Amino acid sequence: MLNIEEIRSQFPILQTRVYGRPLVYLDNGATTHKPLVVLNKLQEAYTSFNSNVHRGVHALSDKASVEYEGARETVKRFINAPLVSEIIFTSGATASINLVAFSFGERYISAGDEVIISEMEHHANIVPWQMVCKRKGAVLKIIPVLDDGTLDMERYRELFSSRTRIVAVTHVSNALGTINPVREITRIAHDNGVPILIDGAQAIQHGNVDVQDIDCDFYLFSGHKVYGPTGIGVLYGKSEYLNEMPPWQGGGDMVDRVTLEETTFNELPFKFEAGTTNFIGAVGMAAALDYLKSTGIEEIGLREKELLDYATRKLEGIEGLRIIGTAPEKIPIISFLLEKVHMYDAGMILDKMGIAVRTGTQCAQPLINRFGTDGVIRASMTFYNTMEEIDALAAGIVKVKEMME
Amino acid sequence: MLNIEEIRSQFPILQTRVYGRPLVYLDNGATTHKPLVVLNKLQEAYTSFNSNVHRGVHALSDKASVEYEGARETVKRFINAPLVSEIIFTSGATASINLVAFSFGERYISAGDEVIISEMEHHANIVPWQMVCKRKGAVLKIIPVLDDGTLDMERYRELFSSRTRIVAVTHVSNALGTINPVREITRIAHDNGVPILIDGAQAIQHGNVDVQDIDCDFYLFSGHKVYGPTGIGVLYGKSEYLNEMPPWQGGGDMVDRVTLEETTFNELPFKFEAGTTNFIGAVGMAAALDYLKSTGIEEIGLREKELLDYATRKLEGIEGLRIIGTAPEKIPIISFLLEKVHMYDAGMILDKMGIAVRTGTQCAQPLINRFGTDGVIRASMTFYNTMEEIDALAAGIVKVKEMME
Amino acid sequence: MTIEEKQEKIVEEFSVFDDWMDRYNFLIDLGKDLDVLSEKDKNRDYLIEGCQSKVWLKPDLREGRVYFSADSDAIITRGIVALLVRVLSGHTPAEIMDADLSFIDRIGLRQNLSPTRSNGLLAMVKQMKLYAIAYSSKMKG
Amino acid sequence: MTIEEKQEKIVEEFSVFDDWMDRYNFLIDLGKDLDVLSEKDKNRDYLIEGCQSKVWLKPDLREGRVYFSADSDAIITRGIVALLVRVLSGHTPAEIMDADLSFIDRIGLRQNLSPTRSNGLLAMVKQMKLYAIAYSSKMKG
Ligand SMILES: Cc1ncc(COP(=O)(O)O)c(C=O)c1O
Ligand SMILES: Cc1ncc(COP(=O)(O)O)c(C=O)c1O
Repeated sequence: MLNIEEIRSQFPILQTRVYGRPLVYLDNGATTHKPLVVLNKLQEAYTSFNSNVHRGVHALSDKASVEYEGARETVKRFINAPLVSEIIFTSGATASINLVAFSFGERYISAGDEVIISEMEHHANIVPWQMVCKRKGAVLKIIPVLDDGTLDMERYRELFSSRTRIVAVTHVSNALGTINPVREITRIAHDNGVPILIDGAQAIQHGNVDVQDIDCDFYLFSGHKVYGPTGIGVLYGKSEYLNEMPPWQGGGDMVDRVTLEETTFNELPFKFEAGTTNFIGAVGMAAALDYLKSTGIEEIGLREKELLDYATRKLEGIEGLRIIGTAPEKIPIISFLLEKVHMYDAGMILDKMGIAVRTGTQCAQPLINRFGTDGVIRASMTFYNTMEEIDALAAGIVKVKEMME
Repeated sequence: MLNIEEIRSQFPILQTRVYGRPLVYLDNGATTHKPLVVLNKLQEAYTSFNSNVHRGVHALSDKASVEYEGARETVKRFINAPLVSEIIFTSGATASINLVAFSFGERYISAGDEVIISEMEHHANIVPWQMVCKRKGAVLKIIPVLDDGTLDMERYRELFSSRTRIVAVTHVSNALGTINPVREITRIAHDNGVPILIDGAQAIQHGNVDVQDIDCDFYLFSGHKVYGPTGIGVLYGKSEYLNEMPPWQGGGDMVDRVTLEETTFNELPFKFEAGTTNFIGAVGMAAALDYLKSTGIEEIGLREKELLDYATRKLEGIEGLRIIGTAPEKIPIISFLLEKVHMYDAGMILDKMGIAVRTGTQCAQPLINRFGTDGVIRASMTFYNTMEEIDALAAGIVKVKEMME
Repeated sequence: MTIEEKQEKIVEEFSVFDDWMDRYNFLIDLGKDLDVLSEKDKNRDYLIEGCQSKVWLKPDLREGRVYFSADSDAIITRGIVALLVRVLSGHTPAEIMDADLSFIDRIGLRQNLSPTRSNGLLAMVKQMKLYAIAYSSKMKG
Repeated sequence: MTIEEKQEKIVEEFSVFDDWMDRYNFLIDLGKDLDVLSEKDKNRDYLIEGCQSKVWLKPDLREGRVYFSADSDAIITRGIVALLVRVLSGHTPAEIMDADLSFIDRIGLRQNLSPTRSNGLLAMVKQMKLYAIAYSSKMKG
């Protein structure tokens, strides 16, 4: 069992007060907070080995390079990737997807080809594919979402054609919390001879991710959503694809030989890491992953299940509250609507009580619109949240309703 | 006059010892160190307002957004940009150039068109243009470099044709230290009706940059080279171009309305900031720019001139040492070769004396090759370096020579 | 009453609240009291779109003065809209153009106006001033 | 001498230096003493390219044993190369394949072997083992 008080003491920002009240942070889906080990690692990096990696012969640069490559090892182990050269550091989940959409697109997508995404995707896993489809004259096919917030697997199976080039689906829905059956989704893609990208931005922080078990061809996430720093992300890709794909960005370190006429590129993973990477961000993120491992991924999963169950029961008990997204497998995200109360009013008032939720389309307009609304109120929890905070949320919602009537 | 001792006390890493000797850090061209105000700002951000910007209705998110937009204001003032919406945060200089190469390329470059760069460019300002030229069937034209390390302005004037679409030139050479006459270079481009991008990665940390005075159409730099954090950079662009250019990356925050069929994009600068940006990096970089302003850009310039003059005299006095790059206007970078000593041997031995220099092609292979070599030894200084450190470098080089003979 | 006097009045009214909930309750009441726009007027022409709540603003020029009517789908936004309408409605284009809306700050609503809060409020003030400018040049023209 | 014994010997030789400069001086001397490759042999086939210094490595199989000759344009690298050649040259492919080059660590050269130092040293060890593997399968085949 996790000692939540001890855990909370590791996250300095959780002690913040807003408008004189204790902060109740239920916006973890947008970004997570950072434990002291991460903050200390960043401080250590800047004060003891800040120096450009891969570049210098000198001791500081060597130290920085060792730390940076060590972070790559940590990521590889965390998601059980086969090869360390298949781990590419990017500036975030969005950049990871854009990299694949561009580079995979350049190599494998032509006019008339098809790309499959789902109705459940975050904008980050919609817009890059729309852009590449537009550039290449390809067609976007959509897996619909059922009323409980799960994917329509039957329709999914029917979407494949001989022109399907790639599938891109989220592991976990940021708006509804639905955990998708990514192993099965991957198997179906592979049965059709099609590679698959899984957007892990909302999955990595909540449980075990094993890319070999899933067998996906690409997997990605952001550091800031997994208790790490901003400005860093990961792309895992199978080398059989990464080796074939042209680089996305050009610059230092990703090259082998440069002449003004022609340039040859470095090997993996460097081919996809142009310029000075956020090596300090990478090292900080690795510290966050180590922190999760040592806290216990299993325990975190159990704790979050408890939080979700408790919060679901509590909120279901409030009259006029409708939960959107009732899949059997969820991470602790609850999106809901209040009868007769505009989400924005609710958000504003909850804020003044110190309760941070997110309101709006959750960067998933198509999904939100599919549920017949412009936006929802989303409470997204993580293991450092408490039952008392859920009580505060429920009480806050009741108060909002009273004020509005 | 700057109080160098006081300044050095602001940079904790300068107190480091390597192999038991005091660190002499002369690799500032690769990355600069961070003053306490920057480290403290990062700490403050993570412990008091970490939260996703632009997204939430809640207090923390609002605070983060205000800080982030404040950082944008700081950058705007620092480079005297006309509009705050013309400041785009990227993950670094390399990303800024890739953004322009892609998005400008999509809008303005077709088969048979021409792009002008110089022989002096960093790979970051070569490879993205090679990539776009290859994709579009366009042609790269090169401004040659003269023996003293300045641009051949005469040849530059002759390179323009009716097919020239853009010029991309560095403000300051990272390998030689040459400061290019960017106002004149820009005027010539504009006289030919061609827009220009200036790579400010090596300029911003050494002096005043006024983009309205230069009148360039794009300007860019990295946070980590201007005493700020890693993983953050800036692109300034005139809105007349930015508005016309399609987005580079797709994702959250850069959109207006998203449907599965079609997406409309947000206004500047957000159109070019897809996903969760490195808002904490931006805030840290703004703290660095404020630090520079309060230390005094003029004083820093004077100090660096002194360092350059002193180091040039000192190194010129060493037999068999040949300085590459003798332009009249330079930042404090000295690249050199030693007769009969391989640069790599020199770098290794200097390292063991605690002296950090960079050896190799300096990510500018075409330029280095133009000077008939595979690589150089580069000492790149900045205002926190001391005359004693230059003495140590000179003594170190003499010692290297002794060991080799 | 001048725009200045109206602002003073509002600041006075808000001064009795020392708690955010009371202030919001007051805004909610103001929102409830605001005349609703007809469904017909809630159209694209009058829409000022923020990210999270919609605001419709309809101007009307009568005898050299601008009269605003407005609505929003969120009640707190309606309350703020009501305040703005109360302060600016019935004044000349010139007065509206010159108005310094200090009351927003003084009653603690500044943060609701920050460009980073996507509630369209800043857009609303801007739109009111734009209408005033348009009428003003029409009157001169 | 076995590979193990040679390594012990080298570690012993280095143990007298307690200072980096002395160690480098020793490596430089080793580098100077290493037979140079002919210009003809310094060709693309034998080149192992690191980022900063070039290494040429030429293998030769005689009576079931591998003999290496090598060169580099940087003298310290030549010194390190000389050590590797001394340890591995004259052994059977199987011995080379199995060799655990612990002396690198023990004389403090590990960092020079880190993949992040772009001096091609790691590539060199790898290349020596690859030659051994190739010869070994040739001998079996
Ligand atoms: C002139 C120049 N341009 C571009 C860059 C690329 O900067 P970054 O690696 O921070 O993206 C550098 C730095 O290495 C540089 O010196
Ligand atoms: C499912 C999903 N995918 C992608 C993203 C994009 O992540 P980032 O904004 O960190 O690039 C997010 C986060 O907002 C997300 O929830």
